[in-house]
Amino acid sequence: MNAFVEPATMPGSGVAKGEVLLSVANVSLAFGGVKAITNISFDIRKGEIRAIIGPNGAGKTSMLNVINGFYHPQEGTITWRGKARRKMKPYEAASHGIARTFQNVALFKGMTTLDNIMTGRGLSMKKNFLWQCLHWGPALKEEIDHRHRVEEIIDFLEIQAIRKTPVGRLPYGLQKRVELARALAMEPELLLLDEPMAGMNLEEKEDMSRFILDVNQQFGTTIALIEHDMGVVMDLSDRVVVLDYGRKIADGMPEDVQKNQDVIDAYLGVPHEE
Amino acid sequence: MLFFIETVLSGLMAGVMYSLVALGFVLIFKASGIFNFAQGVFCLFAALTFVGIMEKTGVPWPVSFVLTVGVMIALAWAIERFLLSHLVNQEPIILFMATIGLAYFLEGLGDLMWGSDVKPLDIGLPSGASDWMLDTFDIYVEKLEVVAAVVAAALVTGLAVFFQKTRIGRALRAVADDHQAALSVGISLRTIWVIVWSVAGIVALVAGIMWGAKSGVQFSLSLIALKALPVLILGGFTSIPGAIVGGLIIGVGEKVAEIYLGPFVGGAIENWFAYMLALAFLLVRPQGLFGERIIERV
Amino acid sequence: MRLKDLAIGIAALAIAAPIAATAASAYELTIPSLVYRTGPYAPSGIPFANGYADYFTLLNERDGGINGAKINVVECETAYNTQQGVECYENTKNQGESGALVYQPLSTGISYQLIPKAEVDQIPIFTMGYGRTSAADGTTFPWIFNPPGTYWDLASGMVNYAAAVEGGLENLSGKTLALVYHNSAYGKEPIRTLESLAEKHGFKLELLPVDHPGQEQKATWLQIRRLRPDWVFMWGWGVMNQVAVKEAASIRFPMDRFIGNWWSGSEQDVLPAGGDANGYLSATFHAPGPDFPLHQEILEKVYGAGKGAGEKERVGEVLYNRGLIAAVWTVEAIRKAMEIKGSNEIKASDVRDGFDALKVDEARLAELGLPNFTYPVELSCAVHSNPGTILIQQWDAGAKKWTVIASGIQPDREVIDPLIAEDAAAYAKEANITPRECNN
Amino acid sequence: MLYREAGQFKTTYDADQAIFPIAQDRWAVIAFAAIAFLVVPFFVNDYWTNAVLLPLLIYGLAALGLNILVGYCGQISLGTGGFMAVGAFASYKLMTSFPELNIAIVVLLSGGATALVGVMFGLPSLRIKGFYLAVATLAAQFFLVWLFNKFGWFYNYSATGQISVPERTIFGLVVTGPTAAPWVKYLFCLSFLALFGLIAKNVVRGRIGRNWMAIRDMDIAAELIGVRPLQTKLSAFAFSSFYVGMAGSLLFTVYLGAVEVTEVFGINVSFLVLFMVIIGGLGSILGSFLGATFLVLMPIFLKNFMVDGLGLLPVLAKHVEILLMGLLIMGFLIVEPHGLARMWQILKEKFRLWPFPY
Repeated sequence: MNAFVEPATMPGSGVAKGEVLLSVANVSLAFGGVKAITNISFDIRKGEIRAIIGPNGAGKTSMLNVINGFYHPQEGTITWRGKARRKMKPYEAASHGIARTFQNVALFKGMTTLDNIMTGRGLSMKKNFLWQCLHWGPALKEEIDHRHRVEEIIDFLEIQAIRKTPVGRLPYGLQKRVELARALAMEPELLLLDEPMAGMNLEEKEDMSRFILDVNQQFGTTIALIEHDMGVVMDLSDRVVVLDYGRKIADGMPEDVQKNQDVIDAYLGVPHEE
Repeated sequence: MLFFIETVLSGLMAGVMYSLVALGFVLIFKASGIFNFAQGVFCLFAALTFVGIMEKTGVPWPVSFVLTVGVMIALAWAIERFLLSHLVNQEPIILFMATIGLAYFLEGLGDLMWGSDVKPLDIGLPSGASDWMLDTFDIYVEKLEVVAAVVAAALVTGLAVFFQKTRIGRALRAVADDHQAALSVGISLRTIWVIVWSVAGIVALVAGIMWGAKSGVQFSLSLIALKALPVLILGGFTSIPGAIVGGLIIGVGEKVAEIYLGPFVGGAIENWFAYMLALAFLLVRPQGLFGERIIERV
Repeated sequence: MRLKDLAIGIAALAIAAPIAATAASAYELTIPSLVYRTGPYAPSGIPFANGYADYFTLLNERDGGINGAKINVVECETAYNTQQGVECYENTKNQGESGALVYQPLSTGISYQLIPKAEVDQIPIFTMGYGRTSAADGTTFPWIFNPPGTYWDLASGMVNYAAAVEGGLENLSGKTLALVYHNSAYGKEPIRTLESLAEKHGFKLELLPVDHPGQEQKATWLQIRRLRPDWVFMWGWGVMNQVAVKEAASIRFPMDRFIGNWWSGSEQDVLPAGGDANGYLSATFHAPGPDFPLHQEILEKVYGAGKGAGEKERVGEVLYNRGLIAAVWTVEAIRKAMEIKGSNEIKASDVRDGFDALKVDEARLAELGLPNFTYPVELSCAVHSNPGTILIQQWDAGAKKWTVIASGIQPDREVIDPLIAEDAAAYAKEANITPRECNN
Repeated sequence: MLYREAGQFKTTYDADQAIFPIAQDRWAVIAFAAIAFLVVPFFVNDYWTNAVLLPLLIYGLAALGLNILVGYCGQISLGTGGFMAVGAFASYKLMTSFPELNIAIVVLLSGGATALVGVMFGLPSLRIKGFYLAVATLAAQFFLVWLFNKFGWFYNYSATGQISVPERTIFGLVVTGPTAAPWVKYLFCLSFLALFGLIAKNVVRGRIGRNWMAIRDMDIAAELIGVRPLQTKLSAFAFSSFYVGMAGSLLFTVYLGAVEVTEVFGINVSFLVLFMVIIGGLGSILGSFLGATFLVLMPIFLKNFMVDGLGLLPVLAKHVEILLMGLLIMGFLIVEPHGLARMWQILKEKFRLWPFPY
């Protein structure tokens, strides 16, 4: 069914950890006349941690936006669980099991940590409006059941103490953690993390790295992340795709990508030939 | 056909009158992001003061005009000093609410100072139809509104010069774009706010005089703000040309609708038609005619 | 009752309706005055309220009240707002020894609001020349009085004036009449009558509503310019009047063919238009100006003593006179009530009986210092509005004065009476009222 | 020392999610409700009911409805007056067309009708935001008022367009019309407010409430975690309009008894209810009530204080009253921009910590 399987750019990368969960084929995206993404193809396999890296303005965030349906590419196809995906709304992508965090924290500032995370459970809560009005019986039971799941996540991310604090008052590092918690509450199949460690100190970065690995290993969640810290990327990720000026310049195992001349040039700022 | 031209012309003229009011809103919103609910009451208060000074002291109108401008500047200073400076960095809706308090306050103050009677406003503004237009083309144009159009044009030109050529004006434009950047120009935000509210007060005075010449100066003058709101959403809250063009479109739209559509549904549709027109427009361009395009990003 | 008030008072601090516990020995008559000296209609509300207040002050100063009972006028500000009117009504209705004797709501909205309450609270409502027209039917509306005429009398009278100018009712046929009206219950009042009259006399009726507040009437007057009606009638209120007069002058509509109703013909309505308003007509039911003995007496005894409610110069304005005549009729009804009861310690229900038997003829008017000021009024159990006769006055912008140019214009009872009967019956059915029997 | 949370340990999530987690709050609310339901009815007279309590309860309900939309879902609406008119005219038509229908059901159905209209006018909210939306909802305001004023069907072709309420009873007690006893009217409105206040509280602390707040705080992020913007916004419009419609219905049937649409449901009502919501506190059920209390009671209080207390002329008092209202609004905002509810909360926090301020 996988019509498009990426040709291995580097030897040895053919060993799959699992099936291809999502593949992006020949995707191009432009705003007005400005091309953000040009003809990019890559895939994400189930159970892996896939890093997307590249210099600023390389189109990484745009790529995530395309994956979860916020932007609609002009060209190319996206295949999700083996089926070509039609143009969809972001909330549909969410209901298909794609969750994400944001480069600039996008929490619901007026709500508490607990409520923020509970929002992530929204998709799996089924009781209708009338039950909600009563907030009693089955509706209350549903609420409590989901509260249990949320509390597990809170324990897992060690944010028990800030449960009832409005997120607007939290320090940046904790906000990032709450955002991760909210995404996890959706029990996603694919988790997109947009610079989860931006602006963190070393200790916080270590915590976050541990959480990401734990999520991947304990819950088996597939993760695609954008990160600037090369050390983190090399340690965490199974495979790396490198973008520059909206084009893919490399794809493969971290250690191979690290040696790739195009990648080194891009990061060193060698002028483009074209 | 002649009647249609007449309708459109009247619409344009009415539109100019709306624009005069809308301008005041735009100035304040552009510079401080505040939706100034009190703008209508500003018009009333300014016109009341203007007429009140003439009545009480018997000075000629230009003197009263200057004095009223002084009052409006003092008012702007007081508003900044006692209200806005305490509400820096609050959400827009809170600032909006504060201007509602301001509206109440000015309404009470105006009533206390000058009473609630209708005050005829007679400063020699022409009234009635233009004879020349009526005799030569059989088209009815009201002289007062021609004057209003000229005044509006002068006002907009003046504002444009002020914004483009003066240092303060440039700083004001900078504030509209970015508060931090404005600070680096070297003019304090507080000064800028005082200036902007003063200018809005003066615009309100002009609008109040123009409308007051039609109906006398009375409480209802504060309700003309309602006529400016559809103009605002059509033209965009931040655009001075938008306020003018929006006013013209609304003016013509509602007059044509009232006269050609009204009779079929029973009339008096112009009020909601103006809003519906603006709404329909917004559905196509959510940021208004000249508003900056909103690009959503995460 | 007292204990209850006390408890309530404590419970909510000073919000409680303060019950003025007057320890005066003489009986005191409480007459609430719902006024609007603020808000968009204040310019019309102020002179009326002043005229209303000044007459009671005069009686207190000159005669020590009515038949020895002092009058306590309780002013309450409504700002022409129904909900504030309700607060005023509830606040004042039990005040004083007598309780509120009669209400003059002075707003269509508040009138409609009080009409059903009047019966329950047993307090008469005097809606002088406004409010619900069919209240003229005293069998269905025992507690509501609207002399000296209703809006339908007024509309019909205005048509009759137009006919007289045209040279007879038969000449109305083929003419066009435009009604410019405030788009509200008040403004819609004359439509039904004018429609019936249009049918009867064969003239064409054009309806042109103007939304509140009415500062922008370009479209309306452009339509009039196109329709070229022979007559324009106006049911305006507040700022709408001033703008309309100005717009009419602008399109050069002949001012002597433009008639405002009696709420569209005061000094405030024409002064802002300056010279443009010259020649504008309006209907009324009383004379303008201060040239009556009563006015002189008020100037002397009330304003002379510094107790005037307004400015001396404004005594005699149209709406001042209207407030004055409202007070005069009210007092006459109270006198009648005292006469019927044989005591001056009357209650609101007695005042209702007084209104039912109200009779103020020309002789009595002259006695009161208002000779030839208005037409005689005579009410009965069944007839709550009478006589419906109107005058037409014209504005002289040079002299800044209204002058009466036509008088004694009668409405077309033949058309109006069935309309009133029909509307009253509809109300009786809707509100489940059995009209009372009147044997006189 | 009386107001303490310490020692109240919650052992289940159930207890933690209770409506008033702190015992003292719970008792205070129960006591308040008991007084409102069991004591006050014995003391109310015409003045208290008609001039103070009914407007308070009814505007409280309207403010609650609007707060759902503005405070919880972040969609500013200035169409409240128009929506209340829908409720009132729906009641009128229902009562005159189906005289047997119970008045409580009439009120509920009127709310339902208003919800439908609300959804219709909520549709533009998908594309239009902030003050643009606020002004756009004015289209609803003007259009609806025009509609009810223009077409005779809505007011059964009466001569002037005024509508008057017929008499209706509930449990054999007259509740509408001039003969209704003050305590019946009071209890009727209070029951609606209490019941629907509770329901609102339930909804906002459940999934739907969280979705509303998510849309309010960051609509894009909300959509990316699976909140459907259209459904969510429209549900807020519907829910809010339902409340506003019931308030309009009660305003007409129980409080005023006769209304004229242009006067009672004009644009000033839309503004008034919005002011209540902002002054009381956006996104707070309690705030809606506090805001309504402030804006209904304060003018009456000031008026009585100045006219009867200080002996000022009514007109002077009115001017001063307007001026003071303005000063109070500005003063409150300067002291606490987030409304009376937040002020109350801060006061409670202080109490909780008292006598140790840190």
